[in-house]
Amino acid sequence: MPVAELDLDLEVFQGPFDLLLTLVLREEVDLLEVALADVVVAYIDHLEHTGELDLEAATEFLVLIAALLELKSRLMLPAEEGEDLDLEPGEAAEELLARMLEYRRYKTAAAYLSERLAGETGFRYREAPLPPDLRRVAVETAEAVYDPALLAEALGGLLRLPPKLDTGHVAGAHVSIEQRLSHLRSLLGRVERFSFDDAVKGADRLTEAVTLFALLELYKAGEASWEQAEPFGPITVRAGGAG
Amino acid sequence: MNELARVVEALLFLSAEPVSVERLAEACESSEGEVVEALARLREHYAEGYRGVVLREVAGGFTLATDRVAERAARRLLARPRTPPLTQAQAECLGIVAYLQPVSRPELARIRGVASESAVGTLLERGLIEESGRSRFGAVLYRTSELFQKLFGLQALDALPDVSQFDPSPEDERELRERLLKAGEARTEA
Amino acid sequence: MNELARVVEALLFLSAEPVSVERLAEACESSEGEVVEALARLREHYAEGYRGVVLREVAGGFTLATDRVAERAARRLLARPRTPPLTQAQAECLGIVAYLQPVSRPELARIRGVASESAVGTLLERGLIEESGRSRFGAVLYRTSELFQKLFGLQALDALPDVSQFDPSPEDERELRERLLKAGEARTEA
Repeated sequence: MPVAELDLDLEVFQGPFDLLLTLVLREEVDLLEVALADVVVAYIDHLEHTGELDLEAATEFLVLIAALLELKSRLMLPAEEGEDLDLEPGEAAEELLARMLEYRRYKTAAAYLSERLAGETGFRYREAPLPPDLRRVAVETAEAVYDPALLAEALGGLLRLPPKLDTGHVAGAHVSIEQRLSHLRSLLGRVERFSFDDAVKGADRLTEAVTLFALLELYKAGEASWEQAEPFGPITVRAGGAG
Repeated sequence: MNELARVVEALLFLSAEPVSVERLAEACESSEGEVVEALARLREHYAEGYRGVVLREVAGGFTLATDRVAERAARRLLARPRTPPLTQAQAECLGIVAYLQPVSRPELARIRGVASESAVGTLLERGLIEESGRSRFGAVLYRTSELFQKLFGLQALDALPDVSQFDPSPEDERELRERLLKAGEARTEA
Repeated sequence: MNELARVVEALLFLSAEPVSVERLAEACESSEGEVVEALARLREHYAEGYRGVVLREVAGGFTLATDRVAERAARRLLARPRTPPLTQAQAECLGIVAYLQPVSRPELARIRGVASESAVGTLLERGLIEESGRSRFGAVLYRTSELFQKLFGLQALDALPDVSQFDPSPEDERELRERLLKAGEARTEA
């Protein structure tokens, strides 16, 4: 949300933040009666609510609120004793005047530009794309920029046959319980205990499943047992029956 | 029309952007003096009021554009308006950027007294202003684009009238000061 | 030049495509006869050999175009030769055309297993491939251009590198075209 739309609900003013500023600059709201702290609180609330900080928008807010604070603080300073009020309108008023004059300058400049643009209506410029031969390299001046190997490489890729859809299942059938049994037995023959993960390292899911099945066979035969401290935790396999 | 003038005419016809004398000379392998002369010949051919196309000097270069005489028919043929007018907010932002460039959005807000996000966004989108680095405090700075000069028929940025010309008259200033004084007195009395 | 001729000139100037007499008449709110007359006047102004811009009647209507006299200068001023890296799709299409030329678009699609309009369009636009007659079935055939050889630094087409070094199954002795088509079919089915 842009700073301009920050919605304010103050004692003397309800509406978007940037309307407040405009009204103050144009003397339609008395700055002395505006509680600026509430404006800041509203902005911080808004920042917390949206949870994002747009730096550009935040800077804009800071510049505007700082200008307001400065104006207001000067307005609130008591006029010095014996100061001739008729001759000294106060710095705040001077500051306001300077800003209003500056704003008027650019408001008039804006009117000038709008008028100038209107006066240009009727001059249209051509917006056609360049002819094709100007959009490509001229044969006479062309230099080698591409490597021919990239063509051979692209063609090599196109020669690759896609993997056959069914091969996964067919290959899976080649994993037999006998193979996995002998794999586990050879492991048990070498070490006293090992983790199941190590036993199926690098294997596909089907092999894992068949290995687990083979482990159950070994357990049934009293050749191996296992421990698992918690569900889905690591499984430690060791030689010999349970207990 | 001699050959150089013919070539210059073709280049201006093809180029989407105004072309400077320097770049024309380079492309034609001629001197800038010769190009200036060729442009003078072209200008005779494209004298305003005689042709459907006119030779214009904008944005630091030369370009061909259609004459106003064709505006109605062009709108019917191309079915698109030329350039939509600017809103007050857009015109104010553009004025500030044009005169103070490079200028940041917070600075725009300070002068206008209102946040200027949406107007700046539209000006960027329409290509009238463009980013131009960042200020010391990290705010994006904006400047006017070449398109701005082209669409506003400006030969260069310094073709803009002096900004002091837009200052309120001494009478306006006096009147404004008196109004503020009255407001100040009212507060003091209160 | 009367006002109608001026307006017609402006319309042709603005339009990137040829404009028919009918559309010109409509835009100018004039009769086609009047527009034809205006075009005749314009033709006098744009007589070939006298100007940098000429009036041409082409399929679809009338158009203004630059005279050849400006070609070299236009290239120097405006040419933006682009040779960005080829995308995978472009490299595949170009590879197929280079090794199998001439090759038709349907055949390209069969080998790649996907339609290849956009890649072929870009290769044509950049001048890397060009049309080369039609197949027995009426499909446009493509071959590589002279520009292709220059940009790939190839003395001749038979200097193309051997595919076998990138070939996943080099022992397959069948002809390249046949193998590419077979692999393409397999891809389409997969």
